[in-house]
Amino acid sequence: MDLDFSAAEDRFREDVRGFVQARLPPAVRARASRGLSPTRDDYLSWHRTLQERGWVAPGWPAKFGGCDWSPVQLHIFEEEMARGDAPLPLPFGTKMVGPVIMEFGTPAQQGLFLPRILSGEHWWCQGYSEPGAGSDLASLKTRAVREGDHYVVDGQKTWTTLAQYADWIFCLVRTDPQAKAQRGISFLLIDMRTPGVSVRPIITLDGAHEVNEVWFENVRVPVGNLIGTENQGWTYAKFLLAHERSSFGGVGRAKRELERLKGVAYSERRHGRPLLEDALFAAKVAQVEIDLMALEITNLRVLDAARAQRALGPEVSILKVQGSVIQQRISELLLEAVGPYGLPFVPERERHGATAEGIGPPHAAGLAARYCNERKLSIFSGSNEIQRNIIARMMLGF
Amino acid sequence: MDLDFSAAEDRFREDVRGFVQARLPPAVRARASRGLSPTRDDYLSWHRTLQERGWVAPGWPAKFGGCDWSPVQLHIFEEEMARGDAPLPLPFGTKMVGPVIMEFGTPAQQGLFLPRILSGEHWWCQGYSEPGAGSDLASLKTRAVREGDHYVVDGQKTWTTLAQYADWIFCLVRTDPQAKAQRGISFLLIDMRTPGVSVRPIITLDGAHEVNEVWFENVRVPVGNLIGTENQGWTYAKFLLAHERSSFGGVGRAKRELERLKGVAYSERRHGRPLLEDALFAAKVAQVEIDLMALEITNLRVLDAARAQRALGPEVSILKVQGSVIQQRISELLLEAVGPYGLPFVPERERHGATAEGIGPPHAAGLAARYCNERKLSIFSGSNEIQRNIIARMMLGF
Amino acid sequence: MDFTLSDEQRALQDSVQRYVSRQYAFESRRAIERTAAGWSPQVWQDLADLGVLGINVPQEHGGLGYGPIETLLVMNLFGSCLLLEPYAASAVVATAVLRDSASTHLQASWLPRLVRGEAVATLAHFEPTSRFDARQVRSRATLANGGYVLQGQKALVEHAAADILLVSARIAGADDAQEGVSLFVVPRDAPGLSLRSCRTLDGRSAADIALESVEVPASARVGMDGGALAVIERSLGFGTAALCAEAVGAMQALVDATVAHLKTRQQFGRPIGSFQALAHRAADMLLELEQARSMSFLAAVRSMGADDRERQRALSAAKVITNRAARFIGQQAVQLHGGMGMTDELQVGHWFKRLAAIEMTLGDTDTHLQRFAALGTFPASVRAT
Amino acid sequence: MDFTLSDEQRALQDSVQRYVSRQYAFESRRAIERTAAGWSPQVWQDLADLGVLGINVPQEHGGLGYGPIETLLVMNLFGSCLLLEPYAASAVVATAVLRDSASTHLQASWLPRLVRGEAVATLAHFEPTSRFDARQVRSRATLANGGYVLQGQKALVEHAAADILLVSARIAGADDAQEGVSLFVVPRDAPGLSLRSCRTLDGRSAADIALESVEVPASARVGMDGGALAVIERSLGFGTAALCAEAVGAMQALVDATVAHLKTRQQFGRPIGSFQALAHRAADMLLELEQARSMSFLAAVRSMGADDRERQRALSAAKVITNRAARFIGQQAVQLHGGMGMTDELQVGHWFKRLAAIEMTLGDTDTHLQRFAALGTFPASVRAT
Repeated sequence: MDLDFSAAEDRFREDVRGFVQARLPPAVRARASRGLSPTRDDYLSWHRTLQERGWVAPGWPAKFGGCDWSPVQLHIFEEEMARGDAPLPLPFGTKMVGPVIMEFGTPAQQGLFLPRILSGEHWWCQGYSEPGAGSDLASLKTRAVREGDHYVVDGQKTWTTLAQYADWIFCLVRTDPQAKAQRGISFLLIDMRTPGVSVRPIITLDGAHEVNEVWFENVRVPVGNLIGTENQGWTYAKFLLAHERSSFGGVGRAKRELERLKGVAYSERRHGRPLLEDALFAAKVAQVEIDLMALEITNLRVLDAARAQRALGPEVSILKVQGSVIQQRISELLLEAVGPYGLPFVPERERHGATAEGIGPPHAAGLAARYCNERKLSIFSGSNEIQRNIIARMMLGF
Repeated sequence: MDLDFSAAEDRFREDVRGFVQARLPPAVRARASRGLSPTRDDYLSWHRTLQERGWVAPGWPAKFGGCDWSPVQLHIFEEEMARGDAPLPLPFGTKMVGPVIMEFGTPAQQGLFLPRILSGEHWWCQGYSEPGAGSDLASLKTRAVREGDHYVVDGQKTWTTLAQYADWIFCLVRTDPQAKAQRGISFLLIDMRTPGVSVRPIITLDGAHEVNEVWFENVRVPVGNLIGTENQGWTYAKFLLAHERSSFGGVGRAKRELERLKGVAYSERRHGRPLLEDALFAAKVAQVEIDLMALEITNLRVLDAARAQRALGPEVSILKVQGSVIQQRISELLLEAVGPYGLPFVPERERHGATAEGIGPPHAAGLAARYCNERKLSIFSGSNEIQRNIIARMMLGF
Repeated sequence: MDFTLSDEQRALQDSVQRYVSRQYAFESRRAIERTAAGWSPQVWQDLADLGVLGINVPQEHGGLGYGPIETLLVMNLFGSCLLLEPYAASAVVATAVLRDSASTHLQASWLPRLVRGEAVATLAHFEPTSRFDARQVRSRATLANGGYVLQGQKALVEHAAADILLVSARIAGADDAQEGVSLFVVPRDAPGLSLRSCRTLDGRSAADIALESVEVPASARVGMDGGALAVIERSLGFGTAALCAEAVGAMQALVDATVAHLKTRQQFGRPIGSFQALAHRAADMLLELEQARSMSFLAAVRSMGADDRERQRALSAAKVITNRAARFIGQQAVQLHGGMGMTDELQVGHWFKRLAAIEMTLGDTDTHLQRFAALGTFPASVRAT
Repeated sequence: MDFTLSDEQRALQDSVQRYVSRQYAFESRRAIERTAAGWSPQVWQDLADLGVLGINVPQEHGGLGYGPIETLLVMNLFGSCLLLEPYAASAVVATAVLRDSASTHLQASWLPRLVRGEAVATLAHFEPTSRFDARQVRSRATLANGGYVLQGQKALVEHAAADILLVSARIAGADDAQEGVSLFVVPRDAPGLSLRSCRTLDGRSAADIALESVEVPASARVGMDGGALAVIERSLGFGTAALCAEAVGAMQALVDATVAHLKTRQQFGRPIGSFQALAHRAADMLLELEQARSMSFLAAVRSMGADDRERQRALSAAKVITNRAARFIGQQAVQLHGGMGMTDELQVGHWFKRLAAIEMTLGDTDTHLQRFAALGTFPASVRAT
């Protein structure tokens, strides 16, 4: 048993850290340190920078353009990206549809799509959830009817993250309306520019436009865009879910936010002393820091086990629950730290162009929006209630 | 809206307080202040003292020997009893079987039993739970078969509080084995001295003998001891449940324990200062005191509503949940307050006779046992999970 | 001990209930929120016509001469409809300040106009460095030409677009001394007074205020020179009680919305309320709500009390319970609504945000928990010795 | 980064596992608990024969020369079987003290005997007023006749029936000074040393000790005169790590027992584990257990570390997580077992009580939370300036 990183891993971490420091544009870093989400251009320009270094999808096999990195290396990579305020590459291409195409796609699909994920030419989004089917994917209703060389798709997806920027969407669609539940579902790749595809923004309670509805009306999709076999989509979806979860704990990001919390609580004053030295507040910060230490080790244990078993088990549900709780807790404490100056509220889209931060200390700007936004962490990608169902069923045998 | 007690209620409180101060034997008070449960003799002698004053069952109608007090008076009475470290009269006679006999008993039953509850001649215990039926009373198995003028009872009850002292037990028994669930159950009064009744102690994790198994083997019970109609026992059981709950919150007792907690935390030292002045500990004590303030007002609201509707609603489940959580919290904090001296552990039966308290400060003696014992509060009389079911079903309509 | 309402109280409740359910549905509120001002003078006038702006004003000044209980009843309703108009700021806190300490002349000039809805008042007391400590006053008032000159900064003044600001400033003493604070009626357009406004999390507006040599006449002083902190603290207590009542209204609305959602939303072929973990969560929401409701009663009753210690303990206790319930119910309502709870489209998120704002207003949980502990009684055993 | 065990470690784990499952079933344990001594010298001898008493002893003194990882493995098992014998007190803490600071002569006299099970040692360091603060030492050691005379009191010494006590006493300095504490090997039957023993919540024994002019020779001193606090603190750190590992074993046993109960116990016609609220509670128990398991690894590894600050932070963090998990899992296991969980008859209550005792041993949650915070890093932004 050894909980330290190897010398090689330490050197690797230095490499990544140096790369981020040297190459991340100051404007991108500045936006992140103001608590703003990356813009579309931030994502794309950083994507290209990573691509130059070959680090867009380092978890992929080398033969598809990845780096064959170990789970621990991927962990270090993501931690250093978060630490350096760099935008994390969006998972939809690299961690979701990419692995599915590698495992189940035709050589033609692999040749078409994988290089364009790496180059950034294709921005992907995910078409899983539907208005009537949040955590219950098996009840989805979007239909795809075969007509000659095409599927004709009708229906609606929702909670589609950043669909407004996406070039392609991968969808679960119902190809056999007679079949029950998970059977009769297919996995389809759809060009967002196809006639009949429309995107409608969903504004979330923090005023952000991050998710969307995607509507399909008589959308003609070439049968060549079907992944694998018709009606077997559930198999590919499950495969994808297992791959998606490798960074579920959000440890790197939480560490960065904890550091931010300490900075804010150190500069805020209560009765003339740093809030970080107030006994009650210090205890709350200490508690979440300790919880995060435990989560990090559990995360490393899961990665260590995955190295042996070549697959992630249901323990990732523990990471998901605990990771979301810790991140939400940090966002609560950040808001508590600034006291009444948590009240001023400027939606993120208005802050991007602004030269000043409105009223209150600059470190307070955006904390209320962040707090609101992070409520999603326990809802999306399988709510914490669903995760507890999984833990109870898969790990305890209920 | 008026949250203050009336002048008459304040005078009444003074009366009760003065009575307890004047009449409670110092030895009984001393045992209580050492955290010991009342002995059998403590219960009986205090019962007789209350009886002299006519206060054994003050909630009963005057015609049966009660005082016709209002719910608020009963609340004040119980609070002052707890405050003065007096043993609370056990509920099995006065609050459980008594009201059932008043409402559903024959004049003969009323004449026989009610005066003997008041005099203390009959110590009652409750035969509801069975080994296979904790919260699920409808599945009970103890049988009573009619043979001439008798029922012959066979079966087993469990968690029977202080059955070792009891003269009589009221039981739910199955009289129609064909009937489903709640139907086919009857309400029977059984003399504990009847041949075939045996009591076996259950030692709880704190080492106390407080609950028992009661076994019935060919026990012949005169049919005159049946309450109401055969197979209608469920009706009487529900009536009883509604009456039992009037002091579910345990506010008076919790206030007394909170006072004890403050005393202990004031005399314990941490870094040379009273523990009660340590920021973290003070905040925990403040939080539970605040929770208790809220519970007390909610309790008074429930009593106020009961005065209008002449019945307690499902809100008592809120009192039960919150009351048990608060009492358990206080018992946790008491144990935390004494630090390592929470470890020494002398079962209560050994402490009763002892002249000294073993090692550690006297105020620490018994706190670990108390902490263990109070885990029962969220389990017995309908676990907190069952109470949440009731709240969800009755108050929210699930 | 009596929790029933008088006929008059019921009538007041009914009339306001009728008004807000007709005129302040969610879509109407959205329209008001989207205006530049962010509040509706028309609604304010309607509230004046209903008499509710005069709840805390004596009859001699045209008010109803009611008090905290009636305030609680209307704040419940305003919490439920998420009223944007500055009721607590003007008709509770600022009104109480004027009523309880202003000169007869100032009362006669302003209270009737507040009651009739012709003017809106707000207290400008907290400062950028005061966090939640009402004693921190660094702004200074200097005597000059028979009047005062004010210098300093005020922070996050609610509805600073009010017609008059009640501005506190120190004539003497250290920054956190109990004595030495005076209070002045200052018109919003007074020379030297400038605002930096913003919208807050809950769609309302607030402003940081700079006072640069703002001149006020001696007649504008409210109460004794240097002795204003007591009445300010007491009036903020009325505001705290009102806030607790508003939170109860918002929490009740969230519990209702969540229970309705759990009963109708289907997943895995059944209403999601049939999943026990979710039903129990709803039960816990109700439990928290009822504790907060109890404490809102206590806060209202005790806010009138003469014993400062008992009054402050009750108000702090109520705010602690309210804040905790607000966070739990707000978060769980969003959680149990799933993705829909995250959207701006549903009222759920707006109640959530108002409750989060209430947590940050007039003292957060730690502040009140520590105040309560500091005011705590020592155990009887210690008191006796 | 590697969580796998070596073949040697697995072999050790297997042999102890086989022993306790054969010899330390619940009924055997009950029988041992009921004896007057409350522990079994036979079991102790068996553990010696298995070699586990030598885990923390170098090979030159007859031990295995292992360390905290192997200690963790056996403590997991001892937590699961609720071992009453004083393994952590003697074979971890006292052994570490002797190993790391005693003279060659003392090591050679005692370590081989501890390994062979011929003697049991325990550290008598904490005092009635020290609560959880290891620096509080009021007992005094005075030089006399070339030796020392000890005077003072020791509190709640675990297994004070040990053959030798390692007694700390101050030769100089204020009651809480870091310097000035010396440590001595004292036979339990030394004149002037008297015990007041008691059973503890978990069925073990402890004693308060009075030292009345206890004379010890200079050769009985362990380590540098006046410099013992560092090795004591470090050894207590090994004890803390061992305690965390023991708790994990007990919690795993409780999770297993609870899950089994939920699957078999029927109510309302179905296994109660099919009620979602209970299944989710079990999921939360597992979640807490896994966090505690992670921290027990960290505690074991870091307890050997050279950097005091990092070592203490890791140990405090581990104890905080362990204490919280111990309380939650202990309480919920009793709760989910219903009435049966309240009985002395089931092992559930005994695990619950041992976990409660662990919470109170070597620092409660607040103590470690505050120590962790006090050792905390300031934010990078502050460090940089």
